[in-house]
Amino acid sequence: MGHFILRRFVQTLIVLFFVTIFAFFLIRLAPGNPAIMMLPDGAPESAVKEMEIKLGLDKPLYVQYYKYIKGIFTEDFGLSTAYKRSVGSIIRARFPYSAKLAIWSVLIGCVIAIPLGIIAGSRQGSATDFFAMMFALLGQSMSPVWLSVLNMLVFGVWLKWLPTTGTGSYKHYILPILTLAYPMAASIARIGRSGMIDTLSEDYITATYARGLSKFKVNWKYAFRNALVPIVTLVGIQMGSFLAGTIIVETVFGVAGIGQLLNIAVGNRDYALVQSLLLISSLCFVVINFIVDIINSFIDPRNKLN
Amino acid sequence: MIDKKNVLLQAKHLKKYFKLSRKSYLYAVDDISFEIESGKTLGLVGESGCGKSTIGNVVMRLIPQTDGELLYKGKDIFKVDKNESFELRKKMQIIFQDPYSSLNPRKTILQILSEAFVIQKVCSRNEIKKNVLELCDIVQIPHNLLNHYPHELDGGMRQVVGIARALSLNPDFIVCDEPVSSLDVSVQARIINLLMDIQKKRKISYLFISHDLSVVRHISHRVAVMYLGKMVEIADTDDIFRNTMHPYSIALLSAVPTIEKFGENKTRILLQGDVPSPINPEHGCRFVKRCWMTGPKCHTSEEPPFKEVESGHYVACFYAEKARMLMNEYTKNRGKINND
Amino acid sequence: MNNSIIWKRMKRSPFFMVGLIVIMFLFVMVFIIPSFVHYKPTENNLMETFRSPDWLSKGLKGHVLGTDELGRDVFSRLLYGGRYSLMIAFIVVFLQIIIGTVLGIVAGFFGGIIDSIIMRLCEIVLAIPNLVLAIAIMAVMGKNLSNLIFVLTFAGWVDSCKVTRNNAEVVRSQDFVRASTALGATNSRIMFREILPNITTPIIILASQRFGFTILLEAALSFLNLGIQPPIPSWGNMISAGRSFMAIYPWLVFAPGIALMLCILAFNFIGDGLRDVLDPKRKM
Amino acid sequence: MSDKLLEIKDFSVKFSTEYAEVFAVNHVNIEISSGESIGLVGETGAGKTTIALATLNLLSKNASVKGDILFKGNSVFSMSDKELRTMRGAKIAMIFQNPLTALNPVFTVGEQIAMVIRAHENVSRKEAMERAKELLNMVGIEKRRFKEYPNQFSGGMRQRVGIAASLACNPELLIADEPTTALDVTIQAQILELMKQLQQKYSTSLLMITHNLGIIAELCQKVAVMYAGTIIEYGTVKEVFSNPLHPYTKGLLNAIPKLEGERKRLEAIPGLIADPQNLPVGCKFEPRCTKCDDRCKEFMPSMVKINDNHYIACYAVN
Repeated sequence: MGHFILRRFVQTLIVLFFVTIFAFFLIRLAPGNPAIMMLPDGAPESAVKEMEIKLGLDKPLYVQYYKYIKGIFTEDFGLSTAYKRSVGSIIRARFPYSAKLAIWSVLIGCVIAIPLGIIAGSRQGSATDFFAMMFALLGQSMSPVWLSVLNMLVFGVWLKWLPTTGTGSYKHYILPILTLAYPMAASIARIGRSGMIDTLSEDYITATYARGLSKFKVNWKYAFRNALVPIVTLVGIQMGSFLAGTIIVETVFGVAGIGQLLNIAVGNRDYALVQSLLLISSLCFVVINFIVDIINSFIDPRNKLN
Repeated sequence: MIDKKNVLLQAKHLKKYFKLSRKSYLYAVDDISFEIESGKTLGLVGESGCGKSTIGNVVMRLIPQTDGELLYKGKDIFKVDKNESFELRKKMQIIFQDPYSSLNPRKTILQILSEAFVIQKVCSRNEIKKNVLELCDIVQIPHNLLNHYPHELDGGMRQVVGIARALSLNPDFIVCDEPVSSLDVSVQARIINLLMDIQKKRKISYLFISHDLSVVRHISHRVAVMYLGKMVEIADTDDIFRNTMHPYSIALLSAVPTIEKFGENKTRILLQGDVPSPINPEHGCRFVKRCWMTGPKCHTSEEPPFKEVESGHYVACFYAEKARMLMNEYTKNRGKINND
Repeated sequence: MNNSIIWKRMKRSPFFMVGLIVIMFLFVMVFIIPSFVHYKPTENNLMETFRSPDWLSKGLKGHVLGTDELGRDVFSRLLYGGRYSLMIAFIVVFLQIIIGTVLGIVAGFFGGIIDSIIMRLCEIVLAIPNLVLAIAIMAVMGKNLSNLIFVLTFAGWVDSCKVTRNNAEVVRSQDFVRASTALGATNSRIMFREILPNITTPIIILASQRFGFTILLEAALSFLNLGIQPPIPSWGNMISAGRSFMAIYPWLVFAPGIALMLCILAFNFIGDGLRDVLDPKRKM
Repeated sequence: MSDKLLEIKDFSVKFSTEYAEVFAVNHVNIEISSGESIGLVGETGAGKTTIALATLNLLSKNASVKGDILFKGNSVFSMSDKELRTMRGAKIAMIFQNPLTALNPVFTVGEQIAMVIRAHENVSRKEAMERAKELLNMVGIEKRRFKEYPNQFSGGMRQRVGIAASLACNPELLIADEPTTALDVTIQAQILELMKQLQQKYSTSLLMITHNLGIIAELCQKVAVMYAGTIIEYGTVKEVFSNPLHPYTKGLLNAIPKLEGERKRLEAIPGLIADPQNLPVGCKFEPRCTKCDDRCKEFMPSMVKINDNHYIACYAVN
């Protein structure tokens, strides 16, 4: 078991290392000189020179990279040109909002979709199956762009049940969470359904029936744990890439999370912030998937051993 | 006995180790030597994990060998250059076990059978159809099947197509890797007869790999028994089946359920436990943990020598004579017990 | 399964037929109808801003779906927007499939070092969520069309590479591949004459799914005005523009929204339908 | 309550698939009394596994059944769900062919045996696990390995777990569906020996399904030879194998290479294996039979008694 975790951990580090390299060079691609951006317009040549030294742009690339990496560990992501404040502090302030959104939407997604997928898979061709398929197909075709606007329009503007923008009481979070949760629930239901269908066609399920177990036990204990493996993997991926999902939703519903921050950073051409957000989101993705792999290895011992 | 002049293919100390991790290796094939006369069949029998299929793949150069030589008409084919090895492909061919995966499902039988001619460019485009039809007549494939797809044929016919493909460049050596193991008995007989007829007509030698002893006995002139990457015994077919010397071969032979002796109980030697893992095996005899008659020498780390006990009959066991003698005794008094 | 059986199964799969009909309807709307529409998508007419849709009362002459904040005809913008989105999606999916298939087959066939390098590469690209990656690159490299195509392709080639690689690895272990090697076939012949024809089914199914994803991603980027730049119409930037007026003039948002949903739904329908049709084990 | 443990009466099964109707089993009659072991031998597609699954009423939904299967007098097809559950695993148990797919990969070996015990007797989880360990020991697996997962066992070991699970509640009838086909010869010998001992110890009756005639000769008293879903020859093993009458049985026995004796050329049975989607009207073996006449073409021959230990369904013979 330990060997498997170590191997996966090393793989995670390698991926993260390359992501930092990608993020580091990405910013170099940006047009213009960050030093000029930091100074008020029309600053003299000497001031620009001095700012460059301050930002360490004159040193060779690998030194800059080393400084950049050291910065990550000390949470010093450099200065945001737009906010003139340290990037770390900005992100730390906004991260909880996005995290809250993500966790709730994944929870609601699972609570709705896992039972739906399992029942649809076990009763193939029944009404629940057809409903689950429709639910999943519609959900996956709903672009967050359209779904968020539609929800805002229907529940916010027309029915006026819920506030449409801003953060405050729990009420403000209902619409964004539903908008995020529905597409997630759709793909979880789909994966759950196909996982069940594949599992139920296996020999050991016939063997379990041949040993006198009831349909309920077979579906919900013996087939369920096999179908759970692909579901956990998918939830890991969705949980991990929550930042991407939240960008649209936070922008439309005005939730002050890091998704909205990315959109603003892009608007202000604040490359240091964009670079750090990219790093944070892939860090979340990689860490969460690492955890999911460990959970999966408890559920299904096969991938633990090979 | 081996007629030295007539040897077509000779393997010398073939080795194939699969590197699993830094310090653990899988010893699939460990120092195997054998000779095959032209027009003759060497049967290679053994249970799963004994390395018989690996030998087939190494001989056909589908996977690289770790060590050893393979002399085809006296010339080591592991050391030939690129285009000579391309030429050699014509001479050596292979037939596979699973009829469902040995033919490309997206090609018609005609395309499958013309592939060899296209790759080796042995004849012009329009002659290919003629050659393919000739092939079909040799193995009795009805011509109307040519534009069918493999999934429209039954298992037996697919194996026949596999054999036709192997014959297309008229090789003089074919590796048969369990060709009949996944076929039903009635179809199996047809394929075995076909292989033996072809051998007589075209003097092709076979390396016949199988776990089914009765099939190997029926088709082979000489038989080699494998255990965990090692060759434990090799001899002419009648010699090895009537006068088995190695304890493992004896046990293997006694384990086969047969219908001939259903009357009185067959003397059965039951090996205990499972085949040990071929990963980093210790030195010394590999069968020692499951052997039913071990002596003091067996538990040392000394490898039992693969020596010629009788003419043409090689065994890798310190106590080979004792094993045969013990077995005859068992059979005799078991026989006596049943008659009382 | 030869073609006649496939066509029979297609006819019997509700998903496939519904998806096909909707796609055909969309194609007609997007590629043929625009030439008949009276108004140009970028033709401003400040006199007639926010006209409510007069549907087909004036046939294609009038503002079928009304006008937007700059008096431009929403219907023609919708159709031209759709044309852009679909064409971009075609190019992107085509590129994704080519890159993914070639890399996938090479990884699946050779295995070992080459396979792990390509797989690590995939993991790295996957480690950064699609939209974040696309936004970062667009923000840095500028918002022209070629960058958009590059970004959409770069964000999505990994899926087809992984699917192809897994299938190629299965096919490579089949005996008929070893038989071709034994006949002396070269590696490239085996990869593209033996392995490729046997993995077309998963690639086709994947392609139809990638269509949906690509259009979704393009719409999101355009919504954040990083994708197709106004005045060129795209469903994404139409929704984005219409958002501020949606309370009073909802059709500005409904038209592109429903078109977007319908298009992606159709491609998902076709994807599901194809999976049932092309998978021999699935009972129709 | 008739003394016959299992009676299969004029039993037929037809699967309706997308393209065609598959006649898997056609008018089969088998009787097993307690303590008796019968071999069901035949080639692929002869309908052997279908009969096994039908006995436990586990056929897939697209199967339509004619005739009946009685277990101790009452029909398995009219049993309530609850009755079926009490029968499966406790009265009739089944061993499956492929050890790699017959065990649930995500549950430990101990759990998979204990689940059978707890399904039939309300015992505590701990006590069921104890009995599972005993069963593992009985089939030759160390007790301490009960918390390991199936993929940590070899094929032979997994089949032993399957046997342990099937014998957990001392069934009266054991159905073995090609239990050793996927195993090596020496491991197969161990499994057959184990089954022989367990059968004597618990006097369970056995329905042995295989295509290997040698296994039948080793393990069974009676044998039924099946071809294309029908039984064409039935009798004691000694009688049928030493004096085969039906052309198909003779063809089978001549087509098998022997381990001893002279190596004469094998007699292959001409023609293809019967296609269950379009079977001939009369005798199913008629297209491949050298001795067939018009009667064989029109009517399906019914079983005729040669002597107490030998029955045959063929016009040409009697």
